[in-house]
This record gives sequence, C-alpha cells and structure tokens, in this order.
Amino acid sequence: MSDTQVSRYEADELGFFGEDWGGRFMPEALVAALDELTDAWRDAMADPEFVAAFEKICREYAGAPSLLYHAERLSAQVGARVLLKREDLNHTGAHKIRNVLGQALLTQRMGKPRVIAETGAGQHGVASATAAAYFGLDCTVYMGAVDTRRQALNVARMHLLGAKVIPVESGSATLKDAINEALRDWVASVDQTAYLFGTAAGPHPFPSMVRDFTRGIGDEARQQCLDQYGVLPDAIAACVGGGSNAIGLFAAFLDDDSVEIHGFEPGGDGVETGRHAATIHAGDTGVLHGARTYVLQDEDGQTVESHSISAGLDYPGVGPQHAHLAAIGRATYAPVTDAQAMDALALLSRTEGIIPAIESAHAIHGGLEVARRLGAERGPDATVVINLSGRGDKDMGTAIEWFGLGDPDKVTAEPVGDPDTDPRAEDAEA
Amino acid sequence: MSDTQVSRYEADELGFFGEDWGGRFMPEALVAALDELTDAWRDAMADPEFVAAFEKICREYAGAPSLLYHAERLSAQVGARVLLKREDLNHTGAHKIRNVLGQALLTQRMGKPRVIAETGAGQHGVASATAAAYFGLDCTVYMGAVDTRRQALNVARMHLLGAKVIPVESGSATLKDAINEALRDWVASVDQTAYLFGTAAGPHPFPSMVRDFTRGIGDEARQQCLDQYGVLPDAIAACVGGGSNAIGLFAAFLDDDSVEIHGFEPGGDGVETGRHAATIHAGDTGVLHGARTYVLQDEDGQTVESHSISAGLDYPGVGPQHAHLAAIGRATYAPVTDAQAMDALALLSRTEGIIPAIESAHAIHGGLEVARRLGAERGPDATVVINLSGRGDKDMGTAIEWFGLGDPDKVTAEPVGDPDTDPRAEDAEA
Amino acid sequence: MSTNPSTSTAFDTARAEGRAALVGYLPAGFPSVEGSVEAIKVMVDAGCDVIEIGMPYSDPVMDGPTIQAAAQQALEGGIRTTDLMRVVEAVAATGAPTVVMTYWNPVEHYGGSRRTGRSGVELFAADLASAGGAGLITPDLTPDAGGEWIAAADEHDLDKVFLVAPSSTPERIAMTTAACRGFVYATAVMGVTGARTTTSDLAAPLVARTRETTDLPVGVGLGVSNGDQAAEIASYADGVIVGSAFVRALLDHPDDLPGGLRALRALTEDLAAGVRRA
Amino acid sequence: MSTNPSTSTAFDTARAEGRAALVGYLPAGFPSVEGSVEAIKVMVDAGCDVIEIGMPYSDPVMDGPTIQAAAQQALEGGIRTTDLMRVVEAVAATGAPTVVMTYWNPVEHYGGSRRTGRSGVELFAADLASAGGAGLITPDLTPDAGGEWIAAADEHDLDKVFLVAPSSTPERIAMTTAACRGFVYATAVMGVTGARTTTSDLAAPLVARTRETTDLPVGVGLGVSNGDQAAEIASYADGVIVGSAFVRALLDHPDDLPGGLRALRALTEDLAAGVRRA
Ligand SMILES: Cc1ncc(COP(=O)(O)O)c(C=O)c1O
Ligand SMILES: Cc1ncc(COP(=O)(O)O)c(C=O)c1O
Repeated sequence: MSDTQVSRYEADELGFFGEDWGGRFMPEALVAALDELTDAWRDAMADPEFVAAFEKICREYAGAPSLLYHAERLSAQVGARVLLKREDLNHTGAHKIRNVLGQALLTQRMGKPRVIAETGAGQHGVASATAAAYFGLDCTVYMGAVDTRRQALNVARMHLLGAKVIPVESGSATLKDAINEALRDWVASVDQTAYLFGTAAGPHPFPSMVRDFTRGIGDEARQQCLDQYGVLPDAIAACVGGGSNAIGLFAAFLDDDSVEIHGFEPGGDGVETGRHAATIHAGDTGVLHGARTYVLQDEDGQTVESHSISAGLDYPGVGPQHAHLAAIGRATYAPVTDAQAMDALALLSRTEGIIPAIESAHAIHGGLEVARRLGAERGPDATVVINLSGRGDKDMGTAIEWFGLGDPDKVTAEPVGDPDTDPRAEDAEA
Repeated sequence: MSDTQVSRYEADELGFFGEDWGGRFMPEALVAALDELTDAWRDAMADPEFVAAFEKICREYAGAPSLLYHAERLSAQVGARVLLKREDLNHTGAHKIRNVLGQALLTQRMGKPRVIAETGAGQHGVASATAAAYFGLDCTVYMGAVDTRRQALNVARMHLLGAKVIPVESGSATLKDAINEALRDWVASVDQTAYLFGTAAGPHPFPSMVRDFTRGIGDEARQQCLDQYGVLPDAIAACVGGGSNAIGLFAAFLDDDSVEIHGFEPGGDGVETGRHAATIHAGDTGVLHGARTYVLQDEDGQTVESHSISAGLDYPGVGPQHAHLAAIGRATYAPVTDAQAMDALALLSRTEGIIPAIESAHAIHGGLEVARRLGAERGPDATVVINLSGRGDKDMGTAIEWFGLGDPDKVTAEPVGDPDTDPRAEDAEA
Repeated sequence: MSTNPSTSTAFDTARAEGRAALVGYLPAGFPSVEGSVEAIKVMVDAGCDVIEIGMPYSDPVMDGPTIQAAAQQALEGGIRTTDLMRVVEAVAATGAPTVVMTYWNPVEHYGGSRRTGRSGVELFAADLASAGGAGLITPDLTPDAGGEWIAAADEHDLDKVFLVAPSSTPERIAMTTAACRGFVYATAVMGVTGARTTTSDLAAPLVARTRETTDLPVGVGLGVSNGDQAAEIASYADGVIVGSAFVRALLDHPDDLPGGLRALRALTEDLAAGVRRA
Repeated sequence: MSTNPSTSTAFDTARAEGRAALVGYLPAGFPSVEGSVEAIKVMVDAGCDVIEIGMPYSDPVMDGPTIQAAAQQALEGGIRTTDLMRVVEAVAATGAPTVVMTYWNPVEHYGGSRRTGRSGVELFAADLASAGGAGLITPDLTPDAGGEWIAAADEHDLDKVFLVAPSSTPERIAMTTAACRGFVYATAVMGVTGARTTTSDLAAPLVARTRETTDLPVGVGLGVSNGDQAAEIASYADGVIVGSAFVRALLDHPDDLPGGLRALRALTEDLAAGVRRA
C-alpha cells in the first residue's frame, strides 16, 4: 500500500478519474469535512506508521492475508486453474472488514470519537459496529426501516456490538435513504464524527480511500499468485455492487496489461426485463451520492429502484473508478442474473464445500465463464483469480426460498439445488 | 502431530484412559469396524505423508493456523494478558472443521466412498457435509426431527453442500437419537461407510482420534504463545460439550505442569436447579455412547436430559479423556451458567468486536475469571489462552430472545445487553 | 440571452426600502403541480420578494424530513422536470424573481441520456431562461465542480446561487462568492433544512465573513419559522430564506388546499412583517 | 451361588427332541409391568423355550424402531430396574430359563451412584440370581471390556451371553465363545433389530464359524417374523431368537391387551411349529 503510485488510474486533485468520473458533488457544508478527510487520508497513507498499524490490525485481527485457494475440482470442471481469494474467511466474513478497519483507524488518528455509517442489508453496519467496538468509538448506523425489519439478525448483531441503529423511515426506507440520513447527520456533526462509507463510491475521497483500504485483496492475491504459481493470473474477476471488493482486487493489476479484468454486475431477472442493478452495463451517466458515475435513472435523472437477489449488490450507482475503467476499456463489466448466481452458489457449495455470499456467487459464475474461455484458448494452466468476497451464511434464508426448501417441517432426505439442472425445476420433496 | 508421544495421558490399547475411562462399550458387530478404524488411524498418524496432507488441507482450505489474538481491551479490564485462539475464523466458523477434515481424509485413505454423521443443532452436520463435498464423498447426516425443524438454516446448508439429511423421529428426536440412528446405519454399512463422529467422545478410537485431529489448536497456540510472548501461558481455558475443542487445546499442554488447565461446562440455569449439562461437575460415572465417562443419569442409569442455552454443549456425556483429566486433577472443570455465558458474549462483542458462539462464551466467562485471579496473583503479564472455538452468527436468534430484542418491528435505537448490568433487566425499547 | 430580472433586483429594492428581502421556497408539484402554482402565488402576493422553486429529487441529501416529505409527495404525484418549467413560467409571470433550487443530477440529465452526447446542462439553462426563470440554486454543486453550469448560466444570463457554510474557509467563501450571481446563499446551521425555534449564532459571523468577499446580497437559510426569527436574521442579512415553515403550513392541511393557503398567507405576512421590523 | 437353571438346559432339551430352541424376547414394562409378565407367560405357554427380558434403556443403539418404540413406551410408563427384577421373578417362576438383555449402563449403575464406591455390577448379579434369572445378554459389552461382569456372573453362577457378528474375526469369535456361558448369540445380519421378510445369508456361515470354536448352543437373531423363517434358521442353528415380531404383535393392538395376547400366542405357535419343522 505504501508504494501506491500515482498512475493514470488515479483520481486528480478534485477526485475525478479520467476527468469525467467521480468528483465531489456535495453540499458546501460538507466540503471542509471532505477536505479534512482527504488531507488526513493522504497524510496517513504517506505515513509508514499508519500503514504499518493498518496492516497489523488486518493481520492480527481480521485474518489477512486471506488465503488464495486453488479450487481443484472446479478447475478440473472448467479446464483452467481457478484460484479463489478467500475473503469469506476474514473476521465478520467479508472483505468489508478491511475498509472499516482502515476508516476507523483513520478516525482515531483524526481524534474523532464517533463514527456513523449507512447500511442496506446490514453487512456494512455490522462491519462498522465491529470496527467501532475494536477502537472504542461511539457508533451510529443508519438503516432503512424496511431493512431493519427484514434484517433483524443484523440489527441484533450491531446492538450486541454496542452500536446504535437508527431506522430511517423516509423515502423508500431502504439503503439510499439511509445514506441520505447519514449524510445529514454528518453535516450536523462533522467536528466529532467520521462517516464510514461502505463502498468505493460517494464523493471524493471515498472512492480512492476505500480502494486504498481494500486493495490489500489484490496486493495479496498478486503476490500469492506469483509466489505459488510463478505467474500473474490471465484474468481476475469480482462482483460489483458499489465496487469496493472489485476495486480492491483490481487496483493491484491495473498496470499489468496482460491481466484481463472482469467485473460482474447484478443482472437480476435479466437486463432486458428492466429488473436488475447492472449499472455500468445498462445504466446511464449521472451524479449520485456525490459522484459522477453510471446510475440507474429515469429520463429526468431521478434514481430508479434497482433489483437483485443479492442485497449487497442492490444499489443503483457504482463506484466512479469502475465507470472510468469501463469507459477506457481497461475492465469489462457484464451482468450475471439471479438464476446464474444461485446456480453458481450451489455449484461452489457442492464442489468445494464453500457456500459463498450471493454477491460473490455472481463473481463465481462470471469468473468460471472466463476460465472456461481462457482454458479453451490457452490450456489448463490459464489462471483466473476470483474474489470470494464473503461467505453465504447470511444468505441461507434466500437460498431456502430460491431452491424451494420451504417448510422446515418437510425437510427432504435428499440434497437440493443440483447445479447440473435448473434448481427451481426440482421438487424439494423429491 | 507427528511427534505425539505416548504419555501417561494416552489411552491404552483398549482405549482406556487411566484404566477407568473410555474404552469401547459397543456391539460386537461394530468391533471390526472400530478395529479397522483404529488401525487406519494409528497407521495414518505414523505416516508423514498423511500428516502432511492433513496439515496442508487445514492450512490451505480451513485457514489454520488460526490467529492467537491479544485482546488488549479485555486484558486491561481483567489485569492479565488474555489471548484468544481464533477458531471462529476457520472455514465454517469453528474448530469442528479440523476434526471432519481429518476423518474425511482418513476415510479417503481407507477407500470408503461414504460418510455418515450425527448432528444436534447442525454444526457438526454442516462441517461433515463440507468435508464430504471437499473430498467428493457421499454424505448422510442424521439429525433429530425436532432439531431439523428448529435448525432449518443448517439443514439447508447441508442440502446445498450435497448431503442427505435424515430426520430421526425416534426417542426424543434430538441429538442422542441421531447418534443411535447413525450407529445403526453404520452397523449395516461399515464396508462402505465411515462414521464421522462429532466430538471427542464415543467408543475407542474416537476420543483419541478426534483429539489428534483437533490438537492443532493447542499445538499452534503453544507455539504462537512462545513465539509472540516468549513464555508458556499460565493457564488455558476452553468450553466442554463433548470435549473436542477443549481436548484439542489441552493436549499440547498436558505435560507442561506449570500450565493450569480449565474446562468450562454448561451450567444452564445453575447446577443447583438440576437444569444444566455440567457432566463432570455434577454427573455420575457411567457408560454412554460406548465409553465410560461422566454421564447425566438417573438412579437407574437412564440418561437424563441435559439443559444448556448452547445447543453445542447440550450433551449428557463428555469425552472420557476429560473424565480422566478431572479424576487425576490435571484439569479442573467448573460450570458456567447460561446467564454468565450470555453476559460474556455481550462483553466480548462490545469490547473487542467479536461475537463468539455461545459455546465459546462459556470459555470466555470462565477464562476471564481465571485471568482476573492470576492477574491479581502474578501481575499483568499473567497469560491466559482462551479457546474461541466458534463464531456467534449461528446464535443470533438465541441472543435476540435472551436480550429481549423481540419484535423486529420495534428495533431500538440503543445498543442492548450492556455487559455491566443484567441484560434482562433492561428494557429493549429504552 | 435571457431578459429575466436577476434576483439581485429584488434585493436592491428591499435594500432601498431599508429592509431585508423575504425569500420563499416551495417544491414544484406540491401538493400538486397546479397547487404549487397557486400556493406560490399566495406567497408572492403576501410579501415574498424572491421565489425559490424546488425540483423534487429522489435522493435529497440536504433536505430535512419536512421538505423531503413534500418532495416525495410530488414525486409520487408524477412530477417531471418539464412540470417544473411550467411552474417557473407561471410564477415568473407574477413578476417576482424566480429561481430554481435543485440537486444536480436532474440538471445534468435534463432532456434525457447523456450517452446521446447532448448536454443536459445547456438545455436546462436555455429552457429555464425561456420559462422566465432568474437562475438556479445548486445545493450539491460547488463552483469548483460547476464549470459546465457556470458557462451555461453565463450564456443565458442566469443567476448562479452557490452556498456558503459556517465550515467554509475564507478561501472557499471568496471562491464561491466570486462565482455567484444574484445573491449568496448562507446556510446558517451546520445541519439540514427544517424549522427551528431559535436561529443559529453561526449565521451572523458567516454573513460578515461572506460580505468581506463580495458586494452581492447575502441570504440566510435555514430554520426560520416566524416573524421574530426573520427580524433577527434581517438585522444582519440581506435576505431571509424560508422553506420548511411554508411546506409545513401546507402539510398541516392535508386535502385542504384552501386551509393551507390561508395558513401560508398568514405565515408569509408574519415573515414579511418580520423582515421589515429589524 | 444361584441354583437357577442355565439356558443351556433348554437348548439341551430341544436338541434331545431333535429341534432348535425358540428364544423369545420382550421388553419389561411393555405394554406395562403387569402386561409384560402376562405376555411373556403366553409366550412360554405357547412354545418359547427360553425367555429374554429386555431392560428398556434411554439410548438403545442396537435396537430397531419397533423395539425402541416399545422400550420408550415402557420408559414413559416409569419402568425401573427394580421392576425388571420383578418381571424376571414372575417369568422365572414358570420354569422357563429367563435371561435379561440389557445395555450396559443400567447394570453398571444398578443400585445408584458409583461415586459411592459400591459396584452396581456385583449387586445386579446378586439380585438377578435371587430373582431366578439365568443370566444376561449384553449387546454393548464384549468380553474384552467385560471383566467385572464376568467375575460377578461366575460368582453367581449366571449365564454370560455375548454376541458374535458376521464381521467378527475368527480370533474374536474364539475369544467371545470362550467367555460365554449358556449359549452364544449370533447376530445374523449386519444391522439392527427388526423383522425382515427373508433371513440373512450371513447367518449360516457365522453359525458354522462359531461352532468351530465352541460346543455351546448357538442362537441366531435378528429379523425372524414367521414359522418358515424360523424353520430355515433352525436347520443350521441351535436356537431361533425372535424379538421385534413379538413386540409388533402387541404394538399392533394398542389399548387391546387381550387382542395382543391372542396375536402373540398365534405367532408363538407358528414359530414353535417352525423350529420343529426343520
Ligand atoms: C460479500 C459481499 N460482497 C460484495 C458486496 C458488494 O459490495 P462492493 O461492490 O462494495 O464490494 C457486499 C455488500 O454487502 C458483500 O457483502
Ligand atoms: C463453536 C463450538 N464450540 C464448542 C462446541 C462443543 O463441542 P466440543 O465440546 O466437542 O468442542 C460446539 C459444538 O457444536 C461448537 O459449535
């Protein structure tokens, strides 16, 4: 991290990637706070002590470096070497812990006693509450009231971790309303408060800062791949919601021109149905939550609702650096439907004994397609690194519904969700 | 593991620890299978290739060595150095993965294509299904029908992982009935089938074999403590259900006479109420599931129901090596009540940002008591290693009920379960 | 090139009368498109010197719950940006200088997809000017990110009202006021919109710091809900900006527009008296 | 020193008649303590040569669902080990050699806590002998783990019936039969108790292997449900052991003991004819 170089992939002083993407479309009242944060972040990243402290926490508390795991049975199936970056083994079960530990450490360095965060399904809220508990910071999490009801387990987790959870009743009472409410809190409390943003989106410096805190994913994977196999991967793949796990993986490989970079967006019911969250693939340029990027919006620029089976990908915007990478062709972004993702979830579970987060299952599906193609082109040594951004425990409710397990009184004696067939075609009672 | 020595703590040829504990009280029909297993296990443990393969899987798939984490805020609170062995960061979230990977690897070595397992709340079933998926083995899990209904999420996990789950309707339709049913399956299918037993109990060789597969916990912790602090711990602590995580920790320290060894048993509502599962502390000697050990039983030797808030500790028997260690005074076993464990769960969550399994919370409570005493006696360098055997995600439903979170429609804006007060005394709506 | 009066003319008039200007805000389409026109006409009639018409937006990070509720009602009623232009046209026809206040994306996206290559900003400026609008308040666009808007506004002779805040550095205040036309919008509290019972003691120093950098009039928002507060602000500012209190007057009379309009008129008169009392 | 007849006497009698012995099993306390006595008396009366009385146990790893259901019913009815002794006494009084079949823990724990230092095993043997019991079948105790029991049984002149299985090695069969008294119990299928429609082809070779090591009679369980199967087994074994089928006869007549007893009698007669048909 300390040797991050300013490259053509870095944002400029105003936070624009490639002049067009990102920036800071924010109320003047927050500019001082964002400037202060920008300075603190720049300063911290240039301070070997901070970088060392961050790396130490990641290592001793969060479990970094996460394993780069050779999925041998999957590899055999697709005819290429499939390596999974096991972020699911991190403390709290996803890549997100890296980001919040970085931001909380920075908060401590800035001398602020309080953090706030927005959360959708609750993953980032739980991660923020965890980091706040770790650093002894006061923590308030904004969460749409609809989500607090849907995700009572995560609310309970945050409460146990000592955080306040404020149900947001305004708007659609979901993630974007929680973001709005958190920003409002921040405007009124910047002196004492840091806003732990949950993904590599939002106004400058968040997209760059979050990337810096998650780029351990890619830095580790790149080194592990070289150490273990003596080569760089032919391709890397990640799912893209706001884009933090993806940019965390991608960052280390941007200058490696031989490495294909693939982001997989939530295709929901299929992009053609309009019920999806494939922002880059099917969205339009616009400004959302402080950055110019791709946005799902109507003709008037009003944000429209996104749809994905995966709560963590269900966001109508995307981090601006991804918009830039897509625009210049350095990375490609393609949609993966709900059905494809759930098939991949069943496949990975049954083949490797790893139940991935549904978010990550999007990357598994897309990454395996890439692996199949590269294996055919280059042979079985073709190497694809897929970011397994999180574990699937949180998604079992959805899996039960999807695979038709249904009534727990009628448990079946047979496995379900055979990856070789359409899982929904099967009778759960079979 | 390869340098496990035959010591006075090892079982004899018939599987007895200290002549009295353990053994093999099993139908003759299973003796050949148990003998075969004993031979295969002895042979495997003496084979450097097997040991290396096991260590490789633990390292590359399960995430071993798990961290030995210095909990600084807890340490400050109790006045001694508290080190947590982070088995919660293992793949599938508990120490149990070590055991099933070891047994599944042995199954593969024995050329059997099928494994069976019993499970209570589902943790060992999920672990077994995981190991079976990893090794491509056929897997059938027996689970009490009452439990399949209570633990539909874990049933779904097993199904996703490709296992069959057979609800057992007989008896009380819970864990012990599942064990009975699995043993019956095994009697009828030994040629093709290995029985992956879930804890360090049961007939010889299971108590010794499971210990060998979990003793990485202690071997790692001992080395990590020496490497990181230059000393052996003053005390070690673990929770004791069947005893696999505890014996896995203890094994490495048995010959270190300076190291106090503490097992914490589920005290339920309090041993004096009779509603508990503190088998060693309050049970009586007897034979259960093939071994002579401490058993919760009535005057006629009929097993009585155990009670614990923690499903994983809710077992009326205990591994025979623990009975032996207790009998000779090498280890002490004390009960921790439901309330004490839940307080410890809240305390660890809030203080370190780690939500432990309720099982492990028993060890946290007990271990902190030991740390407080040793800190007072020997000063703040007194070192206590507590095994954090698993993560608490699976226990959020119980935590919600316990701390009175109740109706998700009425989420509170305040944290709950303040560890400084009786959590149940608080109003969740406050 | 628009020939619409700049809002500064209204401030000049007020200044000539030895008082502060009253600036009133209401979202377009609330309680309906026609209702908002009617309501704003009442506000003009009862003493507002300058009108801000809000464009409801799906993600209003700066709005408090009152204004957000109104905007959401308007969105649910199907308000479109073209409706905004109709409201502007109707209000501007009264002669009161009329500015639009909007989050940035609807402007950038005006007229449809940017992927087509057209600039929404230029088109928005043109349509706003021809509707009779005086200019634009941009709560989430600062001058350093506002190059395209500044160019379009200059092209169409529109007011550019940027915000200053208590947390703004002197450099930023200078940079911001240098880019403003019409007036400068001083956000008086570190927080969101919403009626408060006492005004902020951050406001007066902010106005003073702003005046050091510009001769433009300085309007002060947020949080004014009655004539006394208006009088207090009028003692040091050139304009008193009121929004949530007007919205509340209408929200308090659901399904009773006449009642809402009566309350609105009474409130406007109280505030107008306030700005004259200082 | 007990003076109760060893089960071997019944096998001797049968052998003298040129047939196999019929060994019948029922759990004590099923359907009630009195009911089990009545039922077993019917079995003796209708042709059982040897009686096995099961002690219901909370964790019956060897039992199939039929016997487990009966045992559970007995446990729910409150059966105690002292009741078992009462049943033994009543059955032994008929003159039929009567053995107990029980999992090990109730024996080891007989008479209360071992923490008191008393040996439950010794006490159990003494009480069994004085109740007229002939001995004990121990499904989960093998001779190599049975030292204490062997000593107590020898002390009280009781039969020690250990099990051999198709998977047993020759060495283990020899070791087991050497420790047996009364008869040897050959478990005929690799599996659990429960009536089956055809008998196992594992049984005959097991009996042959067992006979190579001992002169004791060899009884064959499990899975016999009718006279034809009994006849088949009787063609190569010294005794035919029947359990689940008897239990099922009673289970099939819930709350109708007379009906159950009639069925039991008919089944016993069919089986008794079977062992005479070989
Ligand atoms: C496991 C996991 N992966 C991915 C995401 C998507 O976020 P991002 O695109 O910022 O990585 C989430 C968000 O909740 C997540 O939980
Ligand atoms: C996390 C955890 N710890 C401990 C236990 C108790 O088992 P044992 O005593 O065998 O370690 C369990 C059992 O489910 C468990 O899940």
